[in-house]
Amino acid sequence: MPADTATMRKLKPIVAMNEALDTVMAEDDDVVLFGEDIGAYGGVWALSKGLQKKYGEARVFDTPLSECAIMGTCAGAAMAGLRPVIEIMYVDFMTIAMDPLVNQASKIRLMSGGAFDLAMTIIAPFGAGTCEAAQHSNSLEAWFLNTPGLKVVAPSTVYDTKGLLAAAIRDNNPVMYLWHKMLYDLEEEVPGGDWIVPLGEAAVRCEGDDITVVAYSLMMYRAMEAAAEFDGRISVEVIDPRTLHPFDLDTVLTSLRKTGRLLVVHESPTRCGVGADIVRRVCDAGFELLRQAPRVLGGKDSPIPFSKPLENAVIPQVADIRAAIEAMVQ
Amino acid sequence: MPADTATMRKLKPIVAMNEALDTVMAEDDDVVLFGEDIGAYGGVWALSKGLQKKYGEARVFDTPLSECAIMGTCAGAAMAGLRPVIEIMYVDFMTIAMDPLVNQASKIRLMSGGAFDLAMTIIAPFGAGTCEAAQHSNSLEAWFLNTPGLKVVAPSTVYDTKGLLAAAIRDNNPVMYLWHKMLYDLEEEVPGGDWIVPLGEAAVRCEGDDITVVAYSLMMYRAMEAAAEFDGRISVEVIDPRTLHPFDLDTVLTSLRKTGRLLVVHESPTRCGVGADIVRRVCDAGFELLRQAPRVLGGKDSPIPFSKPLENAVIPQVADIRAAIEAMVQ
Amino acid sequence: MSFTADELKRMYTTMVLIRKFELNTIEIFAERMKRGDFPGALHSSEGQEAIAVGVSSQLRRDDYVFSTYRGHGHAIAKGIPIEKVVAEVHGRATGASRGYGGSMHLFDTSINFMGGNGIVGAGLPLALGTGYAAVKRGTDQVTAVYFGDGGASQGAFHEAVNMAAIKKYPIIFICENNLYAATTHVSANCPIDDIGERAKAYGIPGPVIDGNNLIEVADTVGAAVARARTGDGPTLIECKTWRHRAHCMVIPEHRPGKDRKYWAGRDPIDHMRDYLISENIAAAAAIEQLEADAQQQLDAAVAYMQDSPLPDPAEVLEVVYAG
Amino acid sequence: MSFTADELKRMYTTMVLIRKFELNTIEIFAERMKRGDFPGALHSSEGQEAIAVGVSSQLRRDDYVFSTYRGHGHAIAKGIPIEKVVAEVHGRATGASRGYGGSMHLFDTSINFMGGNGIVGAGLPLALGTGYAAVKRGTDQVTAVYFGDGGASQGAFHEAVNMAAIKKYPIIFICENNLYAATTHVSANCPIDDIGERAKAYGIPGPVIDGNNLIEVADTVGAAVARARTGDGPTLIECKTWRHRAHCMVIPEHRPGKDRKYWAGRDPIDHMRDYLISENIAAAAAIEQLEADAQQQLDAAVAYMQDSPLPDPAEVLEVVYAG
Ligand SMILES: Cc1ncc(C[n+]2csc(CCOP(=O)(O)OP(=O)(O)O)c2C)c(N)n1
Ligand SMILES: Cc1ncc(C[n+]2csc(CCOP(=O)(O)OP(=O)(O)O)c2C)c(N)n1
Ligand SMILES: [Mg+2]
Ligand SMILES: [Mg+2]
Repeated sequence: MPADTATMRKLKPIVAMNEALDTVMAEDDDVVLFGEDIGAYGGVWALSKGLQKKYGEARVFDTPLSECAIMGTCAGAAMAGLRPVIEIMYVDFMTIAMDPLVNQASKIRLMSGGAFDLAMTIIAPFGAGTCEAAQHSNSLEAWFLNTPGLKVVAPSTVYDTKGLLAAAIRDNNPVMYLWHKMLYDLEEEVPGGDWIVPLGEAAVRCEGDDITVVAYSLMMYRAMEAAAEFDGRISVEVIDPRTLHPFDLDTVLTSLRKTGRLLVVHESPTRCGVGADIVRRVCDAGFELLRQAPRVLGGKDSPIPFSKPLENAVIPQVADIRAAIEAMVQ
Repeated sequence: MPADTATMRKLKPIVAMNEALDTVMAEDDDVVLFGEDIGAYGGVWALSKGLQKKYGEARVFDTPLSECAIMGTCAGAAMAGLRPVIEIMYVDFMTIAMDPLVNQASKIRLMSGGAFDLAMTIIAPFGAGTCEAAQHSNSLEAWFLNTPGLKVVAPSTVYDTKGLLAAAIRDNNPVMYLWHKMLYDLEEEVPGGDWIVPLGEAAVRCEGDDITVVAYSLMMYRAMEAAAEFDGRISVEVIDPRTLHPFDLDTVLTSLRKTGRLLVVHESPTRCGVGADIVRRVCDAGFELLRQAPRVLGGKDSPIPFSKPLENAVIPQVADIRAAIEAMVQ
Repeated sequence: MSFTADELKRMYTTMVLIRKFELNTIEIFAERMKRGDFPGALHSSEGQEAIAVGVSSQLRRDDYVFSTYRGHGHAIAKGIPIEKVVAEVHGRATGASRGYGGSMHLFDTSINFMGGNGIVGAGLPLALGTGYAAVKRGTDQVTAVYFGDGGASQGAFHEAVNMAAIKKYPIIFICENNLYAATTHVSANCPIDDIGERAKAYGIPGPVIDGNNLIEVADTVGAAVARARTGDGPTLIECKTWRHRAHCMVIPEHRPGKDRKYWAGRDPIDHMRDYLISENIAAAAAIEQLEADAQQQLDAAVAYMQDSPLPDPAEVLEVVYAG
Repeated sequence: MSFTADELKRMYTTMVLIRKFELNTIEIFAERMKRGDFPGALHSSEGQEAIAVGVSSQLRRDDYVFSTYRGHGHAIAKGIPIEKVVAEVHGRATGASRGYGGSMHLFDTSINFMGGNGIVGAGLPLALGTGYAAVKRGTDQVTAVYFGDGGASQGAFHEAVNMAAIKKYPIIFICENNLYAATTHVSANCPIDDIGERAKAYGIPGPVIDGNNLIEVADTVGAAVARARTGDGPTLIECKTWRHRAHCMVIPEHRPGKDRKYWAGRDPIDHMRDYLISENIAAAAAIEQLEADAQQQLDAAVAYMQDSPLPDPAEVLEVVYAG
């Protein structure tokens, strides 16, 4: 049933993902879901809660603790025409699944001359802020963006979390679907029913005239918080790309026509990161729109340390974003 | 013995690497070398030719066909205070060794509060042009640059190939040393003796006033070729960063003070690539120097196809570079 | 396994066709290399034809196969038309992968030939996916996946065989143990005598057989396929064999002469020829005719390749992403 | 293995100290979580103390140890001062890793404790490096590396044990099989009864023992260490055990009650207490004294932690790269 704004309710991101899975699994028997602890237990994040009971062990099941095998099963099943969805418990563990994703899934279509569609979705939480230290706090989206053949999604709002997952699973390409652990307890009002948020469409989260801040996932909320703190003194437009590839450049350029100032904020490492690429695209397509130097406020050049004050120091905080905006808008 | 310009000789890159290894192994017993076919056979690229005979099986040896184990051995040996050097036969196979490199080697120093130096060097050939198709032609430097804790080197000339490897092995951090397969048969005049090229120093390959072209490894030669074709009509300055991290931004900014125009050329994928990051740095540190939009000519958004015309189409060719320069300089 | 005379002759012809294909391809590649025109990597399967043909003799058209970079024989035996194989290794638009894959990446969806693989051991985890798909759909399709003695040292081998055993997926893991991984002897990749022995670590059968004996390969694979089709799970089969040449064209021969002499007397095609004659299945003349047929097929395929265009670069970016 | 009474008592005290440490840490973490202040992940080793203490009893100060994210016991038993362990898990600058590592990343170069690891199975390939280094330098140091029943499903397990066996590296692979990987029973990770059985796939010994029996652990590890020191290569030891709690603090208990009841009667500390008494090594009163000593050590360590500063964020970027 379609989105029903008459029946608004509060929802958390993981429940939104679970609902999206339920919807697509109900309408398409080719959609299957597996990963570590995904079966009877329902996933350590509760992603698959109730789904094995509803769709059976043939479609929702546990795997051994073998990320390479999980990704390989996913890619092979996609080659066989299924529409597999897997959970990688933390995106950090993708280090073990890079070959079946990068050398296989992202390339098999091209290597076969276009004979295969690999319709597969990898769901993985990312990001720091939970004091889980250097091996459970990473943000690897730049690796995936630098890998031709993959699409990359990073939702922020609960509404997008549900709508983008539905779109990702229906897409005929390998999609990395990345959600942020710090948004786990977020609760937002959403309609009843189902909806889709198409890949490749940015959202303007708040309109402003002085500066364009591009931020996704958790950092979108931090950017909004920073923007609010100026109450009017500086008018900030916050753009949430929502999908990192394909990337909606037009919405950013349209905003820059107003503001002439660009700040990109993300938590993943700055070097060869998402912000660098947005700066490259903007320079390429709209250099004349830039009234001053575009800036990137990204993660520091450091693995994520454990202790809270150290962890905070390497990831953009609201105050850092506010300071960056202030430095750009005199 | 130091570099001796009295005894110039022709040298190929792989021999230059072999000489650098020989030199550092002779002076430091902690330097060890291993990998697939690296022992008695001398390496499929001839990297270790003669070295097992000279330094013994304890320091130069074969491993099983297990990249994860090879990288793990390398990181663990570095933790034990050795200075291991490994060969990954093609950088493409790093997909299997990402965990011991990224979650272990690049982070152990930080996770231990600085208790360990991991002095290790990974030598891997990269790049397309040999019709080896999608799994033997990749350029993954952007992944490594996006990983805090790693240094990344990509030599072009035979002189640098030797001098940078000596510097990389002596460095106290994990260093990805990436050489291009298309330079395998390159022969250049170099001095006798030994020398070091410090990490983090760019080289101006040819001076010019109209445009600054930043290109490394194979693309440096293609950029030089393109520059030469203008014979004077357009005056091109070609800068070879040689080390991608640490990156010598000053040399690029100095050049831009003259030219005001920036073109970065590389073969690895454009999205979140090296060029995007150089554009970000230049905008950040020298936006006012840019007379027009900086451009990146990088690899296309495609895995590397097999057949020659297809392969050429996704990698910058000399004509593409020339056209990009012409489009920028009217 | 009881084969009809025609079947045996057809299998012999296919082995010969593979052998002739490898020889012809090396010739063409060598010529181009002399001209300084590097045509890509080439890994000959000469000497291992009995495995490819024996395995394929037990598979249906809709059974899945994952191959390696040494997979020309696997592809031809499973049924990719020879002209499409020839066209692909020479980068033509009419090739099995339209020129996008090359020697290491032959695909044919019409017979579920799921591709070669340039990454050692990487086919095994992919095989889990088609194995699972067959179970999920309730078909009785099986999946065969090839790998080498070196491939058994990859973590992917362990993860894949382990998961297949746990899930009882219908997969035949075929280890072509030709005693060398590039220049490295198997003893430097495996500390025990037989890779098949490792099947015990997963509680599945692990027969170790003569990979140069077509009938023995067919019998062993036939039993494994029957097990798999009826839901009894995977089998690991180690086929001892020998490649006639060094690892690939750019690596010189380095293997001890005595090994080479030993195996020279164990060529799988010679063995099959003797078998056909001794069992009165075909006389020498008839066998020569089969060999001539193979030559004719190859000649036609090479001509087809030579008349075929190179792929159009303008199309590349349309191939990368699915609509 | 013959231990002196003092050694046995010291080992008992260490087991108790580990137990008390885990309980105390959970308490402090739970409090902070109530306040909405998430202190990070915490994986308790309660119930597995006999393995950590038994293994360490056979190691020298200069032997290497690679641990896991469930490694508090490994660290304390190898000899990281308790106050540095307490300080680290609570993120203080005085911690074993100066607050940079936390519970999953305890390091101490002075005793070659090479760190916990947040990546399942990732310690095994690292152990190859210290194993190799000892051989290369001609020392007789051994390396012990811990992993779980789930860890045995990682490709890294296969690559590491295989290479260690081929090279005869002095490594003891210690599998703490507590029957569950997060919420998944070992039968869903391993299709055979004993993970130790897999040692045969590498031609090395693979004893399967009661991991809750300190003496049995010590004896088995002692034999493996002796083998390793004399150049006879690695051993894979499977220790059957049970963790008292669910995987980590945020995962509710889900394991069947009957299993829990069964193992409740097999606590390693109870077992050791009974042993000390039945063998007349220590009377009940003396044992209470040992437990009081452990409590005192812990209390002092907690006080030390509470007086310790948090690390200075200004220093982070100086730590990332070595000079
Ligand atoms: C992961 C990976 N590592 C290394 C290589 C380079 N390489 C290609 S084939 C080969 C040897 C493989 O030996 P084996 O598995 O025995 O197969 P064979 O070549 O003998 O058929 C190597 C090292 C590769 N392609 N992939
Ligand atoms: C490569 C990897 N995959 C998944 C995880 C998440 N995870 C942490 S511990 C664990 C279970 C490990 O079980 P086991 O190896 O039996 O050790 P135990 O926790 O029982 O001590 C999982 C799935 C991880 N940390 N690393
Ligand atoms: Mg082989
Ligand atoms: Mg366990």
